[in-house]
Amino acid sequence: MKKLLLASAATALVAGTAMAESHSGPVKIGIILGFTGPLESITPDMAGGAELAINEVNETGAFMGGTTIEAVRADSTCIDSAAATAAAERLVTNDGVAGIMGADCSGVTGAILQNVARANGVVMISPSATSPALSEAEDDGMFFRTAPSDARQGEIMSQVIMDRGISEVALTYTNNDYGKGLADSFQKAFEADGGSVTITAAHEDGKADYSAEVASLASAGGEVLVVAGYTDQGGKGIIQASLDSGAFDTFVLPDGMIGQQIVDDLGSGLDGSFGQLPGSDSEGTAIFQEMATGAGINPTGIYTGESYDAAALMILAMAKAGSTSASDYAGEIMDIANAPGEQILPGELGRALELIEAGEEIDYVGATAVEFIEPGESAGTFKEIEIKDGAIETVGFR
Amino acid sequence: MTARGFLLYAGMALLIVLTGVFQGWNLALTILNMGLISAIMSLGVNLQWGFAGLFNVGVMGFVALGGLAAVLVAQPPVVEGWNAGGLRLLGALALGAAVLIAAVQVWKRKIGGQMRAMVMLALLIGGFFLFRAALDPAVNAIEAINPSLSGYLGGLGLPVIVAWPVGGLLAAGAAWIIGKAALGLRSDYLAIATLGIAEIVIAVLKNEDWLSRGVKNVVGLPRPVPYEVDLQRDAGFVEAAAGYGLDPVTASTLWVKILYSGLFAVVLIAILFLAQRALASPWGRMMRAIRDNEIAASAMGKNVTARHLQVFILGSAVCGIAGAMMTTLDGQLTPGSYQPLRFTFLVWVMVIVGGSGNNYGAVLGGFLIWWLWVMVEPLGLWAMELITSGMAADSWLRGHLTDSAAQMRLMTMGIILLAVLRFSPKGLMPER
Amino acid sequence: MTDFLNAIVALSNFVLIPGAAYGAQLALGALGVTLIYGILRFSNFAHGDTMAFGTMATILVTWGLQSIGISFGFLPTALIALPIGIAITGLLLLGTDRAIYRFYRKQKAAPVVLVIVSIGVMFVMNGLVRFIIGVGDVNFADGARFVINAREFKEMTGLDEGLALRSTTLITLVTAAIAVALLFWFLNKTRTGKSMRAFSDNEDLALLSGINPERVVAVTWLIVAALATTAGVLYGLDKSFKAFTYFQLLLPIFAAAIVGGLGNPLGAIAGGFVIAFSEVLITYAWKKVLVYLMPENLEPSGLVQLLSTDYKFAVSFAILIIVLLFKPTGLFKGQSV
Amino acid sequence: MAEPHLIGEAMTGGYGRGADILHGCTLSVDKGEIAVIVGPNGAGKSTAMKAVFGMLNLRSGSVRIGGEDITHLSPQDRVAKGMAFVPQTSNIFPSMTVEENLEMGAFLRRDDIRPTIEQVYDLFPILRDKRRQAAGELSGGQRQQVAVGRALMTQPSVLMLDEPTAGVSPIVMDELFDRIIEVARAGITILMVEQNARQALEIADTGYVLVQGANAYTGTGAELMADDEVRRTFLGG
Repeated sequence: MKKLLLASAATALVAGTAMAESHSGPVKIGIILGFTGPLESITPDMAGGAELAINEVNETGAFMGGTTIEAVRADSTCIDSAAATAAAERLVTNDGVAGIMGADCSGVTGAILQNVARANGVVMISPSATSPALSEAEDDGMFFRTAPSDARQGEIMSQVIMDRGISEVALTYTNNDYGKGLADSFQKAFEADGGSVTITAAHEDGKADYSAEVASLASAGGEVLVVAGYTDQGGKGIIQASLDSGAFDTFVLPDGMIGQQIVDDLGSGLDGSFGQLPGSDSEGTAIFQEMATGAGINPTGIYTGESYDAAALMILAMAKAGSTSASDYAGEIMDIANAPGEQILPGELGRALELIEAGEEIDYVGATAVEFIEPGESAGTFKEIEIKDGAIETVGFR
Repeated sequence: MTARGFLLYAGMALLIVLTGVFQGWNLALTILNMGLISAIMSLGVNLQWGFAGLFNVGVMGFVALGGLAAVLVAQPPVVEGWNAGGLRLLGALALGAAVLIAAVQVWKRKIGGQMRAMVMLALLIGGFFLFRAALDPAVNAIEAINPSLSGYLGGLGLPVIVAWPVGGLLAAGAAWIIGKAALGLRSDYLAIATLGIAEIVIAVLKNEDWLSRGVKNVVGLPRPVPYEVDLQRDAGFVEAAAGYGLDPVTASTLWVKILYSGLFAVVLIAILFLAQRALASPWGRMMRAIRDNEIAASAMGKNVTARHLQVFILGSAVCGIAGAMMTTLDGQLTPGSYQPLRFTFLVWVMVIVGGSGNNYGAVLGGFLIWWLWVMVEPLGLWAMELITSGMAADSWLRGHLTDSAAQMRLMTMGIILLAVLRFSPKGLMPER
Repeated sequence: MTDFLNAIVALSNFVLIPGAAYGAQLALGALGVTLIYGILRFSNFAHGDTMAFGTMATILVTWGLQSIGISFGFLPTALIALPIGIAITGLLLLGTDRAIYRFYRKQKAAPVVLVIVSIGVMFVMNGLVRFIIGVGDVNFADGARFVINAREFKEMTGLDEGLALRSTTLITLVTAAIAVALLFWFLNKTRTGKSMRAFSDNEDLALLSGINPERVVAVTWLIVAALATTAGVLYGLDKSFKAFTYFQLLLPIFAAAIVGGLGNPLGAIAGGFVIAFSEVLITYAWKKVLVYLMPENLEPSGLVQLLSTDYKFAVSFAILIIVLLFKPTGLFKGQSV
Repeated sequence: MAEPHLIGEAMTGGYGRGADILHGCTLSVDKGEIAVIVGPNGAGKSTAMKAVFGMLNLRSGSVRIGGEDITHLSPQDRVAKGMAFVPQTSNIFPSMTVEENLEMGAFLRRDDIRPTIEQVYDLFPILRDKRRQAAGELSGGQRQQVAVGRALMTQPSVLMLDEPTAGVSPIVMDELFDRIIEVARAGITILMVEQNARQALEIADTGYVLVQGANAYTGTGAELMADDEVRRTFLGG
């Protein structure tokens, strides 16, 4: 066994040197996502989205006088705060990343924020952590997120449903901070608006069977079923089982549930279902979809667009500040994200850099219509969508 | 410790030092800190498995209970929550406990078989509805208060270090109940029962929002050490750091980690010392005698069940302490993140690889496996890049392999476990 | 009368049919676990990942078949691919046995050592599957989706409640029944099957009778490969394939095997259904059924739910523990080593 | 004199690498005869028989059956050579039916085993009635009958019984001994270890008294019964 130890030590040494060599040179951006663990099925596309933005900038060569940007991936595991902290620590202290795109799950995001990002003064932009608690967390102005907090979406969803003349719904949510937070805020808003929620049933992601949840939801009844989950996790399982058993025909889908993949998987079953997701117009989304497909990334995966936007924002802020030091560019992120200025869509990062170079204001819109409010999170203009003939159609904005 | 042991420990220290030299001291200390906690968990499992041969696959549950203690002890109490329904809730819990105790008492009575079962069943079912009727309104009242930020009862507002022993006590209490019920089970039945109980503990933590905010997580737990940002603003500290030639950021992050290391090391050494004393004591010898031949030991008049219960509680308590320490280090409790693969099976790998029955081995296993758990990721990526370096940059296989590098982690753990079991079945540091 | 029929249909649609399908999937999985326990005498923690591997192999073959234009009419193509998937999984298991388990068998290692070894195998297989097919959700069901769907049923019968019967559910139940019947025929009627039971009953005496242990072990692994792959594929057809979910399946499968009594095939089947139905029934909101059955003035206003679905998963384990407290070796008197 | 059908000659050895238990012990039986091994507790009676069956490593000595040296064969191979062994405990397959137990006994045979099963049923008629019952549900004496029946299924030339009457009532014991005599009459050589030394010696053609793994007295059953020394020391007066 001593051999094993020696061998690992030697490998560590070599690997360490390999990494240490690349200390100077390109600017690095860390991508910390749960490549293993419960969210492992969506993270590759998220990382792909972020890397798409990075590659786009590198191709223009317009970033800080031709400096290239390099993405360094690390595994947050989604569940293991200690491993995530260690991974982030490595990115910051060894790879010397200028910012972190991540993390994904709220738990590990909080741990990295408190133990690494704040401590070392590194900016984090999470594409997917939606827990309201993170809005309140101490962050020294270092934490941003391109996914909206659940609180606001709940209110919007309530209005969307009410405006369709529906007053009785059943509600199921994925049993994590995203689902629970969204379900809580929605239920509160909906009941305040005079609606009634017949049942609130949690579901666990990645479990074997959802018959029990569907049985209870069906028994409680309701005109539509609100599913606060993820497209490729329990949420899909619930919808599938509800459609199959004829429990519900119409579903209300918040951001985590909207993606072309689920529409394709479930066929005509989702026709007539509706929902809302952050976005002000569909232009950016469409462009992003095209770009992503070209790069071999599934563009409709959840948070793929948010990941692109997170990376793009970080890069543009660095360009604007002319510095890769967090203390310099953290303050620019809000500026970049919001009006006034020329609107920047996906694929226009080169132009954005030119505008910045020329000292002009820009308003980054990106794939998900980013708009930041204090304390550094997506304001959430939402677009209302409806699924018609197997396609996601935008029917209005809120 | 044997010469081999010293060599192995020196090797382990070397690994951490090399990590520090090549990858940065911050990372090395991060690994060391969690290594210390892992070592404690590993010690706890070793008490049960190495000393007594109890196959506990519910480590995750005890670690999580320790984490709960950190919230219950260190968070400030939520006064509105208590006013809204705190006492009613405690009353309901007391009622629930009373029903259970009554049911157990009925079961112990020697009244006619059918009758006894019927009475117990009626008591349990009736009691359950009463309990729900008392509990639900209280819970609703508490959870209604500002759910996105509190919606729970909070804790006692004590220093977080107090949570460590409390975490141990909480886990011990749970272990007592579980042990009373399940330790009579044979072999694999005990294993699966503990696995199931751990899942139940996690289900409670996830869904009882009034207790620990459930999946909404408790973040920003108080720390036993200063915050880095405060240190960076502290003129005295910045000056002292400059004296060592360090910039304030590096100095503060290192200093905080060193403080944690110190605290954790004290706990580890204390537990290790006690475990060593226990191992060498007549109690420890009797434990091992029971482990090696339960029938003979019970024939010699040893109360096997009672001894098993003792060691089960002790081991679980140690896991609970480690769980509380881990939650303190993370600064948050996230019940959704407890998964058996990470918090049960990985701890088992630590014990087996280190050397079951040998406390020093278990500690070594904790450090080594944790180091690998963190380092396999960059090493795996590096290895993949080496393997694929000959392939065309856009080849499908190359992309596939590089993308899969993160999956090396589990596979490596498995291969190491299998290799150790095959070639050094008693672990790196075998029991004498 | 209509009310009564409606209640029955609602109960069948949401509880009986889905519960039966899930129960059958768990039962097939638990049969594999219980066979390994009975004959090789350890709890195989790698079983969930064996199912994942078998399903993955079948999916790859299915894709191959689909790409050359072979399909199975209204039945899923995966059913043609299944035997090949089983063969590949069988080879993997035999290889694993040869490379890993046999060493410990020869040493007469304690059963718990084999359990720990299987945890190692679990880690490796876990990585292997993700390495080959990735971590994403794979939907490989083709063919017709429904035998009867809810809307058609309502139109046909004029009832308010629909009854849906998916083809995958039907396939699951039929295949599971065939697999179980084959297994029992094999164990009870064939020489090799009987020799396996003999080996499980009394290993030393089996040796004295001239039964070749290595052959028994090899046949066991092959049957386990068949059961695990079939269970995995049926599950995947009914829901979808994802590596992470298959690992999670291990827990209810173990619960099923234990509740039934380890080493007892009948127990495994019973256990599968006990776990599946307990998950559905204890968290079921009886409101709908009661509204149909009760006279108007007695209709419940609440959901009439014993426990919220949050605790669904805990329920199956609570049942497991309760069963063990009163019957320490499971409902059907399993073995213990 | 022709060599006896079964002979374990000057056997010395023990379990695994442990200390020797047998010290030059010799056992032999002629065809169709009954040999009984008796002796005090811990004398190595069962061990001696297991040595004949190949269940422990002999450091010296040999075992021959029908003149053929089988010292180095595994127990399974000795079964193929016509030896059958009935262990003292766990000698049946409890969850299998009586008939399946018998079938398993004949696992190595490829010919029609029906007639042999009928023979066993003729020998132990009660088993015919209970053929569909799980063997584990039978009474102690019936289980021993199943165990002996299972061993007979290979149509062995030698039947070895390790304390066949342990834990059965005296009436059942007499019955079992009668059956064993019947088996021997059919031409099968029998070697058995017995605690009930007196009754066993009554039916024995040859008796071996072992003390500390070595032959102490050898003779016909009647001779040993008549020997004062043997009687006083081992048969309780």
